[in-house]
Amino acid sequence: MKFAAVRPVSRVLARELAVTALLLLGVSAVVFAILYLAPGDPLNVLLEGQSPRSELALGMREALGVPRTWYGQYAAWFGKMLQGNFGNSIRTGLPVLPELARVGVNTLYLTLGSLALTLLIAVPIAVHTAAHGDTAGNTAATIGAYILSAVPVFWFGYIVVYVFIHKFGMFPLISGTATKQAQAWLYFLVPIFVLGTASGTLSEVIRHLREELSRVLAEDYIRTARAKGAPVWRHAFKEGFLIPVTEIVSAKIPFLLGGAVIVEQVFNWPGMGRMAWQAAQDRDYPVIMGIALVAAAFVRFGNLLQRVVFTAVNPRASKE
Amino acid sequence: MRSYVQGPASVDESSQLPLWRRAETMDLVYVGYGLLVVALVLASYLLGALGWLPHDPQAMNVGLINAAPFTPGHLLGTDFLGRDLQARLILGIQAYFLPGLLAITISVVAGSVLGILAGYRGGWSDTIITYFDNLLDSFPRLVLILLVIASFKPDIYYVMVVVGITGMPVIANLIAGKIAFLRQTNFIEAAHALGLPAHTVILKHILWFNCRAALVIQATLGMAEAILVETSLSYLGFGVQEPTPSWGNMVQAGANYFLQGNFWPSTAPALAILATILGFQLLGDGLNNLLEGKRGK
Amino acid sequence: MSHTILDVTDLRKDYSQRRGLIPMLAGRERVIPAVDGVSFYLRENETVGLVGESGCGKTTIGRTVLRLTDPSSGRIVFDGRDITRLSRAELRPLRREMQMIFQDLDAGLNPKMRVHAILREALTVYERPSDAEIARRIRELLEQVNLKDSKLANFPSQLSGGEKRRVGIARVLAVRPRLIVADEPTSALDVSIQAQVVNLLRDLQKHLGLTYLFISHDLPVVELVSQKVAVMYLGRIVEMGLAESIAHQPLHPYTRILWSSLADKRSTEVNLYARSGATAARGTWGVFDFEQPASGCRFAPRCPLYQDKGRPAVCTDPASEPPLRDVGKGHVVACHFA
Amino acid sequence: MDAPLLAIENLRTYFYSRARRALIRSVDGVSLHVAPGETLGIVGESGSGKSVTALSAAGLVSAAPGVIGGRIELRSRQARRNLLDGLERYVRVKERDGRIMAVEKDDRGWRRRAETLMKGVRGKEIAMIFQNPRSALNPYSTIGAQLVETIRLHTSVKGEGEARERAIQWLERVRIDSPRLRFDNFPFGMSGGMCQRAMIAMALSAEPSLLIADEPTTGLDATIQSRIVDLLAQLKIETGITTLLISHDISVIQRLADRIAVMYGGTVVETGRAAEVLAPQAQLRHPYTAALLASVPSAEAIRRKSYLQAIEGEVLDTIDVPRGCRFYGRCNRVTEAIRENCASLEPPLGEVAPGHKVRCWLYPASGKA
Repeated sequence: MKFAAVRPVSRVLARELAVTALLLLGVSAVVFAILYLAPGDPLNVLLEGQSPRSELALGMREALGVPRTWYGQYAAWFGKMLQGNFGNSIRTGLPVLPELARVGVNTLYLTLGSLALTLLIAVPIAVHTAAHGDTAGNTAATIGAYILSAVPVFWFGYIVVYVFIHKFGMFPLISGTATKQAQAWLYFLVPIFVLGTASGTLSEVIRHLREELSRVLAEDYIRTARAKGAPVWRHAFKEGFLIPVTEIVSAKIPFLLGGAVIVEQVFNWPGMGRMAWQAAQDRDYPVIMGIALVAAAFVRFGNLLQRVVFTAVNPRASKE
Repeated sequence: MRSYVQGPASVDESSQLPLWRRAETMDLVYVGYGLLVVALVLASYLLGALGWLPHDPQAMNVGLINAAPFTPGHLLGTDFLGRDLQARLILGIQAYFLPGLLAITISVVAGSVLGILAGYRGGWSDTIITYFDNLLDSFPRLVLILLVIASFKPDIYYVMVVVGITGMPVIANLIAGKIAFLRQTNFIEAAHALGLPAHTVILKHILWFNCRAALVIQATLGMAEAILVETSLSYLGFGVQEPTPSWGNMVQAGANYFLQGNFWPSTAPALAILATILGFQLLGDGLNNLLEGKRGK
Repeated sequence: MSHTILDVTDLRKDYSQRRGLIPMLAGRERVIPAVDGVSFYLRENETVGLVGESGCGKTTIGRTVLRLTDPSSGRIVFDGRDITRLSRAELRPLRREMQMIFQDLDAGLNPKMRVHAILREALTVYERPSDAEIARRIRELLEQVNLKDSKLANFPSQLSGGEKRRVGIARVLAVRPRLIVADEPTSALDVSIQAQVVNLLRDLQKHLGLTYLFISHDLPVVELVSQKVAVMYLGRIVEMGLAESIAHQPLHPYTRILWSSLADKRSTEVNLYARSGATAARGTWGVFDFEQPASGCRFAPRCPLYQDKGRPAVCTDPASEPPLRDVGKGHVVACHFA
Repeated sequence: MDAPLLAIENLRTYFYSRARRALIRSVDGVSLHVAPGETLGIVGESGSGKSVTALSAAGLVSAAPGVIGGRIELRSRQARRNLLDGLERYVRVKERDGRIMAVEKDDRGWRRRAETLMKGVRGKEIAMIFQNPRSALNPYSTIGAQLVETIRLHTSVKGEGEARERAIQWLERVRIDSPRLRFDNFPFGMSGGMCQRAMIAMALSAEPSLLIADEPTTGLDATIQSRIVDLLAQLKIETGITTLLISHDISVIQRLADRIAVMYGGTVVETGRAAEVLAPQAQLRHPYTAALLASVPSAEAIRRKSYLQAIEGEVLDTIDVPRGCRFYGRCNRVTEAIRENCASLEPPLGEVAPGHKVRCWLYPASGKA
């Protein structure tokens, strides 16, 4: 009997995977469109693996097998990507994908860490407000979160850096050669702290959780739970907590990735965001294209996870 | 202790209390602060556009660099070149004001069209628009902007087009949601049954009567987004370039002196950003609670 | 006998369950027949009641005959004119003659508009009357639905249920319809208000010569207001005839169950001991799966007659779903044993 | 009469309308008694306060200010206490001319106090079923799991497997077919009637002393309604459970209740034995009860196609509660002799016959009080 429920879930999962694939195809099309429309023919550069300033004549391009129609170019470009060839960086000449893999780990650490921190702060405030209504304490906390969320990340970073210099007498910037000091671990926590509190996500996470939880707590079935003397949280957990948390986490990933660009810049953090900034400076589009694709894939992956949780938790999702 | 006091019993139900008397105090504080910020931004924008500034924003006073606020003659102090911060802050609004309006216009207009297609037409259009929204939501906004900057050119109006387009899904979802709600109460069907033409239903009943408040709220929140993007880009060096002031590049320029203990030249624009974004966000949320009913209900 | 104003023949309405882009592209869509071959007609100034449980398709019929949703097949003739395939534009002038009262009290009442504006809009859909004329008509409408002047300045949220219903009716009357589909017009109202609305609807019929398709699950009210009653079960009419005969000489087992459940509830006896044995014998009602209707008679799975007769094969024979048979005096029934 | 299992005395539950800056007097001085083993039916229209009375008794009122006065005395074998004990310490009311004009309540303090009073009572001694069973059951949990939870919380059965068997027995007792299969079903995909059966099973599986059934048939189809009423009637015989039954549907009350309380505008206007209150020839009846009974189409009215006897006017708005009789504005039996009283003084609930009380100036018994 219990196993009968497994089959539809796997079917829903297959469906979600297909949707993800379709959206990733769409993502590639958007990136392609931007490159195709951009001046300076970046697409041909990608396809040839040459810099635009190379003296190749048009005829030579054809000899090299670069297609001329847009769909031909898309197919060629997409085919190369499927083989893991995202092109070479114009600035360094290194292949893009291995570079991204190298720095991507740092960004992953930064975003996931700050996400955890955001939840750590937001969840208690949201739960308290939803459960007890507005009190002086949680109103103050909510306003604090609003203000913190409006603080410009870059300036907030400087404040933290300043505090560090004066408090610990050290410069918490990571510049590849991190000094071996006693508080070295702090180096890694500071950017997470900044991104987790001041990226504008905090107030939104609080608001979303609070709204959803309040809504669920007002549902008929929670009243039933109270009427039968059962703990309310046990009944409200799935719809009022688990689902909204995964929803908001999935929805906030792109914002955190965007915020990472700035935080990595402030702290000289060797991640994808800093790489994106450098690439935009140098108009190094193979790199920035790769970053956009990887970031979008990351977002879709987060979304996929959210759908999986939703499907696993919600008995209706597997039947609809 | 909370008290609940019977007001003068109103036999005539049409004499509803005015909005501001029914509202919760916090919401009024939010909206009040938000409106103050909007008024200040608007006034400052006009001052900047007309060139009525307390000082020449480019005039350097090498003898008075990084001056603290309330220095005689410079109410908000000066920056590292001795330029008047107050004048530069006011002028800095030029950097985001019109581009922000452009972004809002794009997302509100195009988002409304998509929302109506999805909610009102339903069927195929709904499915496709949902996918389109998901697609746009896949890109971190700043990364997409950097891609556009790298491929095209670092122009704030290009950037704001991207901001506008990526802001469409929120509006589209909102309007589709409103339409779904009206459908649920058979409102739209009843309007058709009466014989009202589609354009009356869409423009008058859906957009004007039932979505205008929500659209104003979203536009307000959109402005906060636009400011965030513009200041971030200026900070990163892709936006407005020195010597033209923008709040973002002012923070960046002051940063070098920040670590030496000269907080003010960097902090003044940062506080301006903070106060303004907070103002737009609180205005949006406060209006939402006032006009669209309290959260959760 | 007055002439036929609405004639519906073999009406079908399938709902397809849309399940996203992928099944759409793959062409896999589930189709659920909400209305499955229904025929009936309405004479001018008459009321036909349509009864059945929720989900039986009675509301869909109401919406389809007014072309608020497109029929999958069949024919709808309004006042001698085939409206089955008319386009939206061709339909518009006819709309004013056929109107609908929705179950939802808020239907058609824009929450952001005052009552006055709502009525004014309804009056100006098809005509451009002068302001004086509008004022006169609004007064007339208020009088017709027995609503106080002072309510004109109210928003719908400030009205009670009964007042909302009256405004809804006034809004419909504003275009001077001839046929009104009343979909559960009283079910959202309190008992004491229901009676007011029923009386009002009957008054309006008398004075304005209206024709009603009266959709309801409230059997006594349907019996009271209708000349004819059609009983629906899972998208089909299973019995139709004069209100008295449906109520007092029901032939279809389903109709009998419907009326007996009413009688059960109405009985003043409180003798529970006598009742308990009988209740157990009646057994429970299964849920019906819409996607896979039973083969043969669709009521068989719940039919007491089918059980009593020892499950005759004819009831579940896929080739023979019982058709509506005329048993005299315009009474039709779809059962092998009626 | 036995000592009541539940005695509600002068209960007041108010809410607050922010939009109109006014107190909503939902339950305004209600007294009710439920004797062990009997079914008390409360009938009334929307806004009469019948459901709020029930929710107050179960301590489930969530909006503010909520319960502000009265006693709710529970006298079951396991628990004997006033569920509103000490309420007055958390509430202050300001009256003018005998009318509450302002309420101050320490809601959080009272909530904490009420929860301790309710410990071991809610769900265990007082179980409840609601209308719209499909939304009242947890959609994220199977029927079986929800039953097992109740059983393990409130009965001596603590083991998982044992509780499961007990749950299946209960599903059988409420006549759900193939209970073993249904055990693993989610409420989604089950019919409303089936969900209500599961709901009833869940409430009774705690073996409570009192069952509060709040509109148990509302939102169900007519045929299903009648099955649910049958089931409740039968369970009453089988378990002898004391029931507080709330419904707007007189026919449901008629079938199940031993005694009836008719509510209007936040007060009880008539109470007595069901047979007496609803008897077709009853003379000493509240005009509202009489009108309510008359507004349901009778067989006679249908045959003659006559007009229904509607109660004119709108259901009382419990914000604008009149000074005199709450039904005065809609009453068709006001005589000149009592008009003045009706308009200015609220009639007391006077005994017109043994055990039969009516709140109306028409009856001399009321005049004496």
